[in-house]
Amino acid sequence: MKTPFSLLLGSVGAALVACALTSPRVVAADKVDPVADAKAFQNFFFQKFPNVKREDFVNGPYSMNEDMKRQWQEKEEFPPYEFALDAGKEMFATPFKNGKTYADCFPNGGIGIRQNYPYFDTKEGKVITLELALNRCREANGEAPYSYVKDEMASLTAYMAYTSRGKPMDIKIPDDPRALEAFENGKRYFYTRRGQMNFSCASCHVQSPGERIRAETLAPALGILNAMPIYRSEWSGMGTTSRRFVTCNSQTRAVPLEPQSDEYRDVEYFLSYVANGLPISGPGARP
Amino acid sequence: MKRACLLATLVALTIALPSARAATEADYKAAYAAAEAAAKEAASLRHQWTTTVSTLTAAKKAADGGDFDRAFAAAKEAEALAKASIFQANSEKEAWKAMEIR
Amino acid sequence: MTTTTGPHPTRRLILLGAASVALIGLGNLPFAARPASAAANDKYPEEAFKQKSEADAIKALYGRTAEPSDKVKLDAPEIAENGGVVPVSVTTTLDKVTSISFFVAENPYALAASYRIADGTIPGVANRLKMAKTTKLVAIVEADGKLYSATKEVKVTVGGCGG
Amino acid sequence: MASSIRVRATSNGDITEVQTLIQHPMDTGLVKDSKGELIPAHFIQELKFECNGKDVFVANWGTAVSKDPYVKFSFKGAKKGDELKISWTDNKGASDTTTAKIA
Repeated sequence: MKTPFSLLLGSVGAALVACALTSPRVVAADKVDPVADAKAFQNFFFQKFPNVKREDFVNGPYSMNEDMKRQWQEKEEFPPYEFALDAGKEMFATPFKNGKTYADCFPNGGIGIRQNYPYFDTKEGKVITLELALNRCREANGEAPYSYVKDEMASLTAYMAYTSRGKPMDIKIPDDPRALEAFENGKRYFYTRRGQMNFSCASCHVQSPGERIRAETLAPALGILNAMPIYRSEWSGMGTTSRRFVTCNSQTRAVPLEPQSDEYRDVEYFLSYVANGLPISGPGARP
Repeated sequence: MKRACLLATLVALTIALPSARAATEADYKAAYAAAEAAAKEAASLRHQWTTTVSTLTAAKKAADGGDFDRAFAAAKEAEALAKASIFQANSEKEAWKAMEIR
Repeated sequence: MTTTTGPHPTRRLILLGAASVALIGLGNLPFAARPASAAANDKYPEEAFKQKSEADAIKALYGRTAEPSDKVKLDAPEIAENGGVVPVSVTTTLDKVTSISFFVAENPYALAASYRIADGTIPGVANRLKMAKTTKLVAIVEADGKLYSATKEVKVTVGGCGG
Repeated sequence: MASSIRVRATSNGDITEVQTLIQHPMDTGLVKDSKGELIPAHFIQELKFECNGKDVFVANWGTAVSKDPYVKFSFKGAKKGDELKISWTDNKGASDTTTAKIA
């Protein structure tokens, strides 16, 4: 099948021109630009929901629906995560067998630092989430790691989140190509369709926040991790970020990855970075 | 949306193959092997579907029960699902950019 | 949680508990002074909690029927955020209230909760109930021996797109 | 171990508002566990609030009360510093009690 060489050349030229016209950032598309991405991401939601106050986006579905917000505020008077919070506080203060405590593993004794997680570790060249750091702290002190999706991890992260409540999310991307790659990998995961339902995270949390999938109102992607960990009535129990990613995957009939696998840590890095400036509101209560 | 319909037709097409005579154990074994290979590839692309896994188990269960007709059909369906998820993984390598907020 | 498991089957413990409550009740007469009404007795209404339908449960608990009244204000969500945790509350302007109860018609057992309101306690309660599916929710207030009710429909369904 | 009962009793003027959250599974007996066996019913049946020697509020609960149950009510005739005694018993005969000062 021989296409005349000129025809081929012409179509390539046309494609290039078309490409340049359609997206001014076509040149920039290859160079990863987190600052621009975060700006565009936040503006998308601020314009799509002009009457939602900026800091309210962290309240997920409750920023989208007045009736549900009332139900939520009623619950917040005596929230169901109260027990996990107290358990986390107690665990945080209980020394390991070797006498050390979690406070020795974290800057500022672990108090009021949740807004800086996840961070990019330039020595290891990968994203470190709060949950991963907690288990590393346990292992470094001769203790068995906790499950990423069970109550103990949720209680610990609930307490650490509580000590950061109100502080703006403050994620840093060092000038390191591997950090930019992790950010891009997280962004790619966020927009990639998966599962037999053929949904991506964006299909629900960018295209239709505020709408319902059966009884549940979809949360906007902006600030969606600021309330983690969450007590979900659906689970009638606490859930970590890992548990949320795993269950979201299975809902679209995609086989979930290992908790704290690269893709999950990177998408947490991406989602947290684009929410910079919005307050930490964890632990949260959700439907 | 166009890509989703394409996906659906692909899956429907492969399942609708009429199996004229009753499937023998050999037919089932061949179909199961093909399905398993496709599922392995889907898993390596980290795009496996939960329905592929459950259909594969159903095929095996039917075969253990000696019902090779159902086992063969289930293995065929599992293969179709795995192939569709591979198609999804490859097409999404570029397609995700369409939805990106810029 | 300090749990003291009763040495004997729970029935004995409940009767024991009920007896002591009755004694205290007699002690300062808030209950005894009230005209003897079926619900205000102090035993755990075992029978009422076993009834499937709401009508039977009301009869078993109070022994008579209720009439709707706008003095009973029932607050419940239109669409429940989650069937397992539905915030429901009731307030009333009626006085001499002795009991408030909630019935979830479509639940396996209609009677969900029943509260005994002592003299001097504000007639109102907020709690979180489970609802199996979209259902009629009935609140009953027993005031001065008569029954008044308020009803609201609550939509309940599962969430998510179904994994 | 901390008590299973969390209580907040605040009074303004003559009215005391009481909020309580109790840690309890409230199993209905109709739910199956991952192995497919029915989880036996295990729920609080009676919850009593006593102040100045008088039962101010008594709850009789069935299986339709949510897990980690919450209840709020108000009553008159108590003042700051009075003691509120809260106790519950469940269908397995277990029980717990706590006292709280009205703030």
